[in-house]
Amino acid sequence: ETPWFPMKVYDASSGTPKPAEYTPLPKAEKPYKLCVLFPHMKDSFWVAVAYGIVKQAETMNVNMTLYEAGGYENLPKQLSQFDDCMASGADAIIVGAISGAGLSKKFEEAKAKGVPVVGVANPLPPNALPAAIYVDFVAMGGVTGEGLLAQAKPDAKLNIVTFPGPAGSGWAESFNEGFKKAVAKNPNAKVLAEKFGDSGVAVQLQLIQDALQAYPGMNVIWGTAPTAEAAIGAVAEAGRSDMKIMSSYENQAMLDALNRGDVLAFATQYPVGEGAVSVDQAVRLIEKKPVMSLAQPLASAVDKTTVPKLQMGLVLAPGSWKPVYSVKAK
Amino acid sequence: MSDLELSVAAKDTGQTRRLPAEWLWSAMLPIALVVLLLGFAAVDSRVLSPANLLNIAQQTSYLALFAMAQTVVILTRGFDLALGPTVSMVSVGTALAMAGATASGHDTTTVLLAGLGAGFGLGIACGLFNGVVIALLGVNPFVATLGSYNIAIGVATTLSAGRPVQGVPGTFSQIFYGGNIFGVPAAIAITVAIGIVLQLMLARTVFGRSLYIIGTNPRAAAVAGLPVKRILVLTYVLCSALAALGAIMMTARTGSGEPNLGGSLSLQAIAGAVVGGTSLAGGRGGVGTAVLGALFVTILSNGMNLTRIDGYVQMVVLGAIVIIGVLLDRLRLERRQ
Amino acid sequence: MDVDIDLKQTGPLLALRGISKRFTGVRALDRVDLDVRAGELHVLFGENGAGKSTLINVVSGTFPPDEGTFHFGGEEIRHLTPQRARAIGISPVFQEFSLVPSLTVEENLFLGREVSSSGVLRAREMRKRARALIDELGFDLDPSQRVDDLSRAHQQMTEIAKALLGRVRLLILDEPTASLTERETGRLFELIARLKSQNVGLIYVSHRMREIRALADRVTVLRDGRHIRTLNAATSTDGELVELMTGRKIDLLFPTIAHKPDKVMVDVENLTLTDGSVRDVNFYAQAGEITGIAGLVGCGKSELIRAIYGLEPMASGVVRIDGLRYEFPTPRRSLKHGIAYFPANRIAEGLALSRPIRENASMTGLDLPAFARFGVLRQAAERITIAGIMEQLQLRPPNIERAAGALSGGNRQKVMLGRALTRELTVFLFDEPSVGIDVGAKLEVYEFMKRLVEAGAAVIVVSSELPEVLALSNRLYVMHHGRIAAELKGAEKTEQNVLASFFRDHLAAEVA
Amino acid sequence: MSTALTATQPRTSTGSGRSIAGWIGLLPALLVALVAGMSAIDPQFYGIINILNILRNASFLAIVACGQALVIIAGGFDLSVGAVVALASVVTAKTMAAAAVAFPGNNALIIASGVAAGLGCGLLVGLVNGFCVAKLKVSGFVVTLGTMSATAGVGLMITSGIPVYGMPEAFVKGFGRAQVLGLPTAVYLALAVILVTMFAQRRTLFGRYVYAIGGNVDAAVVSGVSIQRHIVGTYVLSSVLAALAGILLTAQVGSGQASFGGDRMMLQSIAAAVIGGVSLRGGVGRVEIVAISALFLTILGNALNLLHIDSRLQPVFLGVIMVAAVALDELSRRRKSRV
Ligand SMILES: Nc1ncnc2c1ncn2[C@@H]1O[C@H](COP(=O)(O)OP(=O)(O)OP(=O)(O)O)[C@@H](O)[C@H]1O
Ligand SMILES: Nc1ncnc2c1ncn2[C@@H]1O[C@H](COP(=O)(O)OP(=O)(O)OP(=O)(O)O)[C@@H](O)[C@H]1O
Ligand SMILES: [Mg+2]
Ligand SMILES: [Mg+2]
Repeated sequence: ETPWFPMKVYDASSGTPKPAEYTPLPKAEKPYKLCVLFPHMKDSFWVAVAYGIVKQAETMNVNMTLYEAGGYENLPKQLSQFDDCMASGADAIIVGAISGAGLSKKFEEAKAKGVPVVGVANPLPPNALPAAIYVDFVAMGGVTGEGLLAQAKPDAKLNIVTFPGPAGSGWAESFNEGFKKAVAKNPNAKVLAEKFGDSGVAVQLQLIQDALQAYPGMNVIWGTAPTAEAAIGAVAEAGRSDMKIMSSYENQAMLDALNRGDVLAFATQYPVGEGAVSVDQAVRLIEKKPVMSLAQPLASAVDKTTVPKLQMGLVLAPGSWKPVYSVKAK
Repeated sequence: MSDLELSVAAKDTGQTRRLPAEWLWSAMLPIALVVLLLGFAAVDSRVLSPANLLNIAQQTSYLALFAMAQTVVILTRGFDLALGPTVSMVSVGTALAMAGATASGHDTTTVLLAGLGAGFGLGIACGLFNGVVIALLGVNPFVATLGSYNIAIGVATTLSAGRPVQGVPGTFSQIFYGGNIFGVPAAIAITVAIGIVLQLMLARTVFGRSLYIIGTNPRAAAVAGLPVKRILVLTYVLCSALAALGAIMMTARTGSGEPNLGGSLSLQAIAGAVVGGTSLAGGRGGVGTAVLGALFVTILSNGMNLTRIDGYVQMVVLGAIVIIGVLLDRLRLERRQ
Repeated sequence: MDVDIDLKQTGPLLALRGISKRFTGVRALDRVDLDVRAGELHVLFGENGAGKSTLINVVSGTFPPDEGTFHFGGEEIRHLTPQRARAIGISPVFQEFSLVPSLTVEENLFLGREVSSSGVLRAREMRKRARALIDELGFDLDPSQRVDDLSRAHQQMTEIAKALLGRVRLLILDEPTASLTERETGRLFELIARLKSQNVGLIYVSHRMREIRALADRVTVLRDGRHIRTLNAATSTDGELVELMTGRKIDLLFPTIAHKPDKVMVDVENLTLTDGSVRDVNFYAQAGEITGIAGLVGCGKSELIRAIYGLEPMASGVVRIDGLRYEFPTPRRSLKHGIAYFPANRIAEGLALSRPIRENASMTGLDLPAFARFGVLRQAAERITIAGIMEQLQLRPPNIERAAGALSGGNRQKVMLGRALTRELTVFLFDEPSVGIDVGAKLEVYEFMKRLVEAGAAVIVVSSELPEVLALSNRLYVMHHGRIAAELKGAEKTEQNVLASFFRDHLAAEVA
Repeated sequence: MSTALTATQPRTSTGSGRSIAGWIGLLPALLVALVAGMSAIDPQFYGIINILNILRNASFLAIVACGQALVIIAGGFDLSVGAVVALASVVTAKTMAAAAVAFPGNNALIIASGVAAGLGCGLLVGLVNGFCVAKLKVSGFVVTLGTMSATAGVGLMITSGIPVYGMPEAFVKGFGRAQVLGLPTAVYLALAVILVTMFAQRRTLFGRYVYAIGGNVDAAVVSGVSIQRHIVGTYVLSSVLAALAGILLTAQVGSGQASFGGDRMMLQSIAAAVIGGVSLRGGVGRVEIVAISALFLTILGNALNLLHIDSRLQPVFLGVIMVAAVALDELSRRRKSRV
């Protein structure tokens, strides 16, 4: 197994991101109790974050309990789980927020009670928490846009339809915004339409099939990982070998597809690393040690040329790993 | 099948004398609740800590409010699938109105009134739509509220552009979330107050009486001269208005307007009502069943969270318990004769 | 007990001994004995709730008895199921129909006994057999019609035909004539005679003395779930039967009503309904008299009064109430105008069965200050008022907090009647007021009407039971084909004349 | 002609209540109008690929809706279909992946075991639903609400939500994405399901009893129909058909996904049934109209996309059109209504 640390991040504590290396503490002083909240555990992205958290918790010898809310539509459930975490006497809480804005009152309550909270993977309003690690989703969307422009011939016409994900989820909108901003730099690139929809393969497939009909000129499909996964088959069936497919985030299917040449590129934010860092940030907060208050992984677009250099250990959990919902300290 | 259920219910009114064993049966669900709570406490004593009990009460208050809203329409043999999206829409609308009012420099009272007005306005509009389509056009409640479900989702995401709406003033949250009445947190106080008002309404007013009669036999109600259509429209408006109140409370809790706030609330609220003993065949249920059901669901998931049961296992357990809960309720009804 | 001794060599077709059946809280049957011979029509007679239907359900395998023995054709039968009962030749015609409304007549006839080969229906054969059966019975039934499109009378015919499909040794008829008029009743009686001659045993339940007189060989009287006596019909009198049944003496079946016709309360001019069931009807009803409406099944008599109350859409015509034109009637407005309607179908249109009697009785008065102020119920006042009304109507048991569904048929009717006393009313529309209620309860309903007219109300009675309308009404309209065929008063008001106006038209049509 | 007899003739002769239009409703007409309108507006609509896509997607929905319709006709409700679609998908994929390791190259065996496992899941969930409804007499709504949660939980437990790969290419290319005589395999399967269900509804004891039970349970009981067996039957069929749809989706997409189905599939299948004239009170409904309604809903979604309607506003259109369609249908039927 490749060592994760030191991990390259931006230190955005001061507002302007500066390149830095993140190195965690070797051990926690006591077996603290960490409570972790996820929006869900229904895709390999969150499994990867969980993997990072579990491994780091084991390494640092802290207790960890993880709750998932069952999906992005369950903000009320995450709010309740946050309360349950506080009621169960956690020393710190790590949150993959369904909605950063939606949890802000909870953050204030935790602060009032002196329970440190760390944000992981999902964006938060500025200075909402004493520590967090997440990429700027708008920036990450931008990375994929730039990746696309870099891959395309300068004079080639790019007719893009975006499939950002579920409307109202926040992250889909942010990805989409960043992507559109980036591609707007090239006058040859045009966004024909934005098709929001649940990020399941079945729903995305139907959207793509319809888009293939509605926008015959479309030659770039940009969207969620399930979008790309669904697009591969639909595009092959429609005989559109000229179609470029890009995904705004990573999963095992994207990696395989990239290796097969079915997708052009995908973006990654190193979710395993994010999980691991969040545990260290939580421990530092508990122990009142200096902490990087906003770490941002270096989001990058992964394509055929960069994939050999990719530090896989920070991107995906091993295929054999099963999610674990709690860790007991020794 | 519904008639069987009704005739079962029919036999037990007017029964006054009860043996201790029968009393036990009639208190089935509350007893199951206590047992559940003690069971969880045996695994983790913190379940019974005052902090957690308050926590449970607070969590229950939201779900209970929504379950009460559903109960009102379920009493008339309907249900409201659009409740969840209505909550999302109201949340966004309230937040947008308040942000807008703040931006144009109004004072706090005006801002709050603008928010409440927008929230209840949207909620009541949604209820009117449901009521008119169901009562006057004769569309069945499933299709009608599935229609408004879609419409409300569309409106919520379009208004908010899919992002949380910021700019909810602090006072709003302080009143509807942070506030308390004699030390009771606002959410609990509001729900208790609404529960009492609703209970009085169901038991003591012509409107409440009409709901039960319409749910039991709509044709007889019409022949007896009750204004069935008008009452049905009012019922859906009341349901959506309660949903709007819940949405406003939850918006205060989150501090932002959330286009996804109500996601899966519709089914949860129906489940809460039904687990508590409200009959989908109409005419049976009330504030008590809604609160009981909401408590049951909340205690179950709180207990499983505190005793660290895995997320997916929780789903399986929840499914099994819902069935068992309703099975017990049926046995109880059969016993009570 | 004096069950008379069976003199025939062969034992009875059906022999029940010591049958008990308990429902939660009630003992519906208490050690009942019953013998039915082949070729005999055996009447079960008793008040509402005496246990007649329960006994029939036991015989037809729907309810297992709690105790007692059951012999059929000399064999002891245990664990009877509906299927088994049909297989051995026991065919019930239930009081509450056992028809599926969304299926056709033919599908209902064969329900549970479809002709099929390995799960696939043989439709043609069933169609043929259904036709043959209906023709043989002489009913005007179309096998391909959906049951919920049929009138109640046709549903009753379907139910009877269903029972006669296949081999029948014991036919059970639970109030089969409750919704039939003279003509169908006549057909049914012919059929019964034919079956008796074929040595089929019959159990027959009815509250109509005339039928019992006409048909019965023996009568078994039940009271409170107990067997009181089995008598030979030929040697017993009506008075005797009624006394055995109720435990008290009832002399008169119909009260003498002093009609004092006053001003015209209901005046209908050229009324036509959108569905065409009533066409160009002119009629009026005066305060202080009972106006009767008789007619064959489907002639539109119910629709006429339902339209006045606001339950059937009108196409044209004028209705005047107390001299003022009444347009666009709805039930609510009708009540405000002082018009009350008592539906024939008390279960479907009358009562909310699982709600208390109190709520059922006060349902029509909730808009009055006596029951509610500013939408808030005055529960104490309600309780006192309804308890008073129900006491006046002698509700049994007198507890107004019981569910209406727990009452017997007659008492349900009393709850309906109680509504009339909750508010000021001037016009009373009764649709089949005595359907399914026992002799004692009928008398009470008639007494109720008598009090109403004598207090100056206008009462309109629609009934398929000819003796009833003849005896009660001051003036009687006969309807036919949605039109008024005759108006009979005083001495013209005879059964002969009514039947004549039914059939005169028939003859005329046949000639044409 | 003797008019005398009409005195006792059943009442419907007067109203047009159950005329042809009343019987099949307005839906086919609406469907034709939609297709005609779309074809006039956008030639892409009747492009062959678009038609194939529509037919395939409608097939998935129609298969699930057929089962759902049977349950509703018998007086029940099946909320668990979406979860079963998902569970069958992941179980099929897992089984095939495992079988592919155990018996490399033996495609027939691998596919057969996967399909059997997937359908087996459906059977199991259906039996649990049927048992709880028929034997324990818990209301169908609640039972399937419970099994929906439990089934979805099991599906996620098995996979952690991560797509399952490793199915043989033959299953995906030769079945899921294959076309026979120019039509996707799913369309043939859906047609077969619809035809068989139509036959069952009209010509078999099972179909007849399903109507009878939904129409009037008490009547069915006293007529000697065994209620429990047939109720269990409807739930089993519904779950097995949902599993079939799950397997077809899996074959088409090429991976087992716990995200298939969900609330969406459940709501859509009930909507298809109800819009297709199945009464939620039971006893009424024809599966061919349900299939038309599934097609209608699918085309509606496709049309909104082809018309370039903002995807955030699409639900608004969908909701309004759905309600309007049913309201029109209702008003056209209302002639003979009373009260
Ligand atoms: N399914 C049931 N559950 C509980 N009690 C019942 C049930 N069926 C009948 N009873 C009760 O049993 C008693 C006998 O009822 P039954 O229907 O046999 O009367 P009946 O003689 O047929 O009366 P009617 O003349 O009104 O038809 C009544 O007190 C009735 O309330
Ligand atoms: N399909 C039906 N379902 C339920 N109740 C029905 C049905 N058809 C008729 N009824 C009710 O049963 C009662 C008897 O009605 P039926 O159709 O036999 O005609 P009727 O009332 O005798 O006809 P009319 O009074 O027009 O001569 C009526 O009160 C009617 O409302
Ligand atoms: Mg009876
Ligand atoms: Mg009549």
